[in-house]
Amino acid sequence: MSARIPSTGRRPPSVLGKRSRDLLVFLRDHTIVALVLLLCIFVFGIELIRPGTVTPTWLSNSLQFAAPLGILAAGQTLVMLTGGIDLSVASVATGAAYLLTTNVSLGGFAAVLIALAFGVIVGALNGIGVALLQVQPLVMTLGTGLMSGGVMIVYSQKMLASQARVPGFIQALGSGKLWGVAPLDLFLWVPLAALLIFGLSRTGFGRLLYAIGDNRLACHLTGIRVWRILLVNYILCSVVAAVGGLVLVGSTNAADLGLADVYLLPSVAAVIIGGTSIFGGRGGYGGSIVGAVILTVLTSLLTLLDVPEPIKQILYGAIILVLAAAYARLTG
Amino acid sequence: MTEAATLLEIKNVAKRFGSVKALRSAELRVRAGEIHALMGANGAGKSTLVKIITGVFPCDAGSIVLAGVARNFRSPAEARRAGIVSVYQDPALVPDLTLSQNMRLARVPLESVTGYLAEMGIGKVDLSAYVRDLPQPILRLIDLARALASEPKVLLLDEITAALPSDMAGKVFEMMRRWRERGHAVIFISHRMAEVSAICDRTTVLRDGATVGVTETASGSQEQIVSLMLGTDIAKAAQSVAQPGVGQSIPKDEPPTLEVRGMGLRNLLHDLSFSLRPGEVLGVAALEGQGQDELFDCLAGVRRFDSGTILVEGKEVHFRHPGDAIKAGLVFVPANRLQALLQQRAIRENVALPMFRSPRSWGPLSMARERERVQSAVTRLQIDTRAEAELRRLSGGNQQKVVLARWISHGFKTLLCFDPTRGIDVGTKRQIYSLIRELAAAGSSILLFTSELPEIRLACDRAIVMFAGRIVNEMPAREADEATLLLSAHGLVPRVAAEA
Amino acid sequence: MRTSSKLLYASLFTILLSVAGAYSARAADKYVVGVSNTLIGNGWREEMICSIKAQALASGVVSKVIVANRNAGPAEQISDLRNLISAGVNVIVLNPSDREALNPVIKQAAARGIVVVAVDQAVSAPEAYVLSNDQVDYGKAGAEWLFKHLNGKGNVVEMRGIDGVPADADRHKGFTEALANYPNIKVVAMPFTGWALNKSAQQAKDLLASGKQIDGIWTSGLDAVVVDAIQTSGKPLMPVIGADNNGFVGQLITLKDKGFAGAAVTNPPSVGGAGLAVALDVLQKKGDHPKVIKITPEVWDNTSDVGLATLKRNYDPKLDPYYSMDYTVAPYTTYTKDQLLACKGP
Amino acid sequence: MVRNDPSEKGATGFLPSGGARVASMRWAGRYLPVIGMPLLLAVALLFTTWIHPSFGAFDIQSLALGALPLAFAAAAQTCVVISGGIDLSVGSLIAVANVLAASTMQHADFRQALLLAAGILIAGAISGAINGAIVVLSRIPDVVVTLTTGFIWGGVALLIMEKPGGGAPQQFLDLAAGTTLAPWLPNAVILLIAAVAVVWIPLKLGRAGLLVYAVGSDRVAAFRSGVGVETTRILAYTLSGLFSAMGGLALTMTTAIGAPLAGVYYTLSGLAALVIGGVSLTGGRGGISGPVLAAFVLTLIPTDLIFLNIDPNYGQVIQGTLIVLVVMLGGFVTVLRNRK
Repeated sequence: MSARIPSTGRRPPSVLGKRSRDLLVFLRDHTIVALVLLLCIFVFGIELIRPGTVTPTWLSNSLQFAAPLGILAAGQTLVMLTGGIDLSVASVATGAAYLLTTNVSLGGFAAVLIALAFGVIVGALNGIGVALLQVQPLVMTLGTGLMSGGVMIVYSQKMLASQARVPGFIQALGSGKLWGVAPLDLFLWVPLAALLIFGLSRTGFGRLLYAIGDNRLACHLTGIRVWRILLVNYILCSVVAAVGGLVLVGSTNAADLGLADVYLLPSVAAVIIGGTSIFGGRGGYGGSIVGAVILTVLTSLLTLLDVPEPIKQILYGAIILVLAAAYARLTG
Repeated sequence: MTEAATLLEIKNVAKRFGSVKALRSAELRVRAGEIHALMGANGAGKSTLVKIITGVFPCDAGSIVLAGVARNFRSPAEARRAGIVSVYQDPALVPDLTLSQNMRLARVPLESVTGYLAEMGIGKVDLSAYVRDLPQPILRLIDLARALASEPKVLLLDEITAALPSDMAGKVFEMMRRWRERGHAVIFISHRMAEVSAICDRTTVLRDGATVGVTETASGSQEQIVSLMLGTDIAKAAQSVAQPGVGQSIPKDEPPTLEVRGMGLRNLLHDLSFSLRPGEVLGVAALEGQGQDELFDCLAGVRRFDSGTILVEGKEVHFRHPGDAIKAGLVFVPANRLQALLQQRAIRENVALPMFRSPRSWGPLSMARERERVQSAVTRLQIDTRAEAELRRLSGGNQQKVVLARWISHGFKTLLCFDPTRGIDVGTKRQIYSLIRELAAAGSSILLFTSELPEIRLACDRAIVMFAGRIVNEMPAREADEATLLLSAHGLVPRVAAEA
Repeated sequence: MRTSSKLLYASLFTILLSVAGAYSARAADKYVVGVSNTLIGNGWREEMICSIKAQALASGVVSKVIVANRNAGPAEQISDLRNLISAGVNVIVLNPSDREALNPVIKQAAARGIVVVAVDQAVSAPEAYVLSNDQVDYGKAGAEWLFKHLNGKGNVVEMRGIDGVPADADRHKGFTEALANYPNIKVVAMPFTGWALNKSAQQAKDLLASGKQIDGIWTSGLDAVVVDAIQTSGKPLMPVIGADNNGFVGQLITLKDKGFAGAAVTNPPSVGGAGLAVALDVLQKKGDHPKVIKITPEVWDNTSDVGLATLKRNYDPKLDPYYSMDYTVAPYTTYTKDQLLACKGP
Repeated sequence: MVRNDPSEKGATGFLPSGGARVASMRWAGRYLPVIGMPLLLAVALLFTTWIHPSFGAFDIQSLALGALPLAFAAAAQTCVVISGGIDLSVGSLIAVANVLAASTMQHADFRQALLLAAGILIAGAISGAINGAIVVLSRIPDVVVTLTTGFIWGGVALLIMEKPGGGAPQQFLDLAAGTTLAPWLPNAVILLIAAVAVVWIPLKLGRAGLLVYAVGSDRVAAFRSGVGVETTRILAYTLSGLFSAMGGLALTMTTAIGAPLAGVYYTLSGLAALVIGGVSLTGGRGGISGPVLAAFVLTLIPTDLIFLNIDPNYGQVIQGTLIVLVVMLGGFVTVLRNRK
């Protein structure tokens, strides 16, 4: 991965007028406004392509589907703020979901605890590697992702006849709606988001995450035990990912071992679109939320466009790339 | 006097980064066969100008004329081909390549590099050694030799002597003179007035991104340069050198805040013992690499030592982590601000950082209380807060003040300052030293290493001199004139001779 | 890194040594069966492997089942097959990742007297026996039931699998063949679900909320999640075609009262066990089998009495919603349901 | 995070340092990476022959065929990582080359197939260069760029060939699948050595290699030394594209078909081979032989599992554990060394 170094690139001389430059400055300082605008454009586009699509039901569905991704992106945001990345979130989410469904016989609550414990274990392993042994997060989490995925496969062999099912309250959480419009998973996601946004800006722990992402050595010299924060942070990320897995399995009502795989790259993409720097130290969860919703709506858009699959893939990749490029230009 | 031909002419160069104007109208005329100093306070635009001259980035306006031809270099390589080569403060050698590979990389003939190295008296360098295994000062000279090997018409030296021991600095000056004799030009950037007046023919002074004057080196030119750099009012203030309270008598009966007994670390530190009383500023003088880095690291809890003890207020302490040292009241200001600061975060967050050392502080924080604490420190240090949202937009001097503000707001018993004024302009330097005196007057003790020997007399009460990992001399600050310090720092002290 | 890797490899070596010791004992004069599969973490494939193990146990003539199982493409499967050959197996049961790519290695196996059976999907090598569910027929049978149920008129959605996978292409072919006979049926959307549950669910909900008129949904096996989506969307339950997955079978039974019509098309994973049975017959020179055996899918609908009875007979509320309920392939498999669920080889 | 910080390293070199020990450590540092992986592969092979005494020419060929595409994937990743980047689109580029080869060569004769192969190599290099150009011009982090171009190239592969099919002339397949010289020396091995050598040796001896290492080691210092950092980074991605295309051709040779999805496994496996092969993700260090040989070791894992008849599902666990252990032990040693 590239190190943070002074850019050797050159900027094109500014040809913009003062007003548009002011607008750019405004957008740079309030990227979330730009993101929300973009989201509106997508929604408008959907309504244009398929008039009558954008209804309260559709909006509520979109939010409901954005929730698992948004929750996975929450953990990813925490880790990326410290300059890391967690490629094991999908394995953790899948594993948590699978553990939940196969341990329901012990009682719903116990099954949820087991699922979350899985998150703690993988997160602790990530944390030990990254925080104590200073392994690169990308490699470490790639390894633990493979490892925990493999463990779940071996486990699944022993669990073929385990009467797997999804407990009612998880199913309600993942696919239920209050008064037919308010997705129940929002009642988990919104408080979690509020907690995270508050925590990142108004707690010592949040402060430290930004500080470590900005300059780990400076934190060390300032007497901060960096490894403690990183360890806790990776555990948090994995537990949040496990929660995401639970919401996900609630929406599908069954777990297979590829359940959350499709969310791995989008969880990173949502954070990047949301304006959190992959080098750490800058960004926040607010952007990731909008990023997750944008990606969900984009998927919707591509489904409704009914274009051939290859074109969908190309469009999906290209749109994320363009967004990231626009972001890089804006904040440079 | 016949005017030699102008070799390099910079006319009206301007450069802005976003909303910040780094250069407004820089002018520079360098003749063939002269050593030309470029001076200016931090943030005056020296580095930007150097980077524009060497093609690191283009200028927005103005022109560069080399030997009568207008040029606009798009990369350092292009500038090099035209005969302009720069040596930076940190070497431009790639760490994972060997020396000879580095020379191939820059397309300079190996024999010529070894030739120049021999001229500088370091002919016996293993060219197959990896750069990452070599010490910094040697690399700086190798970098210079490499620059010379491409036979530049204009040689730019950007603070090359900032952390160079004086014998090596002497070699650099020797090479600069030789280059002048060959009819080439040298542009020399340094904060050290003595060096500039000793070696340079003329000086161009930048202030706030514009050229404010050119002086010939002559008697009295130093004062002229300072007043140009600072503007008249501040210059006067800067000339009153002596700090209040320097050399005051410290009551001997008070127990020391910090005592080091017999500290040893591999072959880097040997049986180091000294003590520091409340209200005392103890200066450490040494050439580069005599163990002072390790001493400060050990005291700050950054690394562990093999033998000996540290006592804080009479009690033995063990540091396993910088946090332990801070808890014991020892706080550290490293020379390199990049090691201490969060460049993308606000001043407030930088100052408040040590508050979050303990997991107990991980919870919700009181913004009002934090703001109050930070504000008082910021006001006291007169930190320019116009660009407070992101630290990287602050000038070097202001950044250094933020580090000090951090520890002042946090509180400490002993301040470990390692070369706090490296690369900082005269005005800020003065502010920092008077702050150090103030802190001492309020009862704190301060251990201060500085690479600029004259400063010992300005700021300290007492001085120790280190050589080869030992303390070789100790004296009251008023006796610590440059000559004495230099002699000791080279190990030329009777006491060492007696021991041997 | 270097010293550390040395340490690591030393310890790994020791672990493997001890494992090797434990496995070195071999039983004589029984057959060794090799299995090759290239999609893991997939319930259907696991059930297929279990059926091979169960059949091996039930046959009584198999000493050992060696499974080569990983997520991979044809290149890796070739190397797995070669390793199985090298390990001295007598039978190879494989679920091929490609129709053509494995032919050379199948030839090599046959040359060494190994009986090769491709199950689930076909290979073109003449040496191999092919015992597969007819995927074209699978697509066709379900589609025909759906179109007939809609009286030959209406808008349908075809929810496919993964673009670029042979089974998906075959099913689509069958679907298209059926469509040709019903000019008034219109396919209004054809999303690829990637055989991922959540992607399926989102696509179903998006389409249902899009305001398009949808009269029926054909799915490529991810069925229950679509029925759930229809239920939560608040739309009337339209007919859905799925596979013989336990959860969907349950929905067909329990939601019938709410006016839900649909059909499960069988796609038995027990082709694995059946394939082994064929191979063992060939080895023991018992009976004659054609080289290509196609299992014709059954359609279990909940609108006819026979269909409903079959659904009820096969439904097991204790099992996983995506467990395939058509767990025997007559006349080949001889194991019991318990043996299959135990998933233990000899 | 702070790399090559001048002030971090004390000027200890001024003092006489501890002679023999330092010398031996330096020797080990220089030569262990060179002999480490071959040694490991030898041990792995010995172990395999020990658990499976009839291990012979057939099995060596199996190994070579299995490892060939992965080795190219690892080589592709190595080029970029040494230059200080990362390429998560390797697998998709392999897929593109694979389907391109299988769809165009189906009815070609050997000579035409070779020409087409050359064309595909050029196309691969161009695709890699496009990746690199986007990374350099957009200033988006390389992880993000290659992640998204991975999607895009994957879509392109599907556009070229929607489902597996195609083919290539037998002589072309025999370039990898046959054994021309000796039964125990598969063509795949010769092909691999030749292909890697043809690209790597001139690179390593010439100036281009120097540039790639320099940029990966310290971008600022390289820039100041007059290196065109941006063109060098594009060059590294171009090489990655070239090796990816080789991987795609190798996949065609070993499977005789094109499969639009077959390449995707190689992104992560290639990265795994890179890590186990001892190349640091920080750039500037390491060679190509480590990852290439690690590809063979990784290929031996499922083989040994089959010979040992262990539940093959442990394969993924083992691979993941291997990565985790290697990097954790590596980190542990570094931490210990720093503590001294």
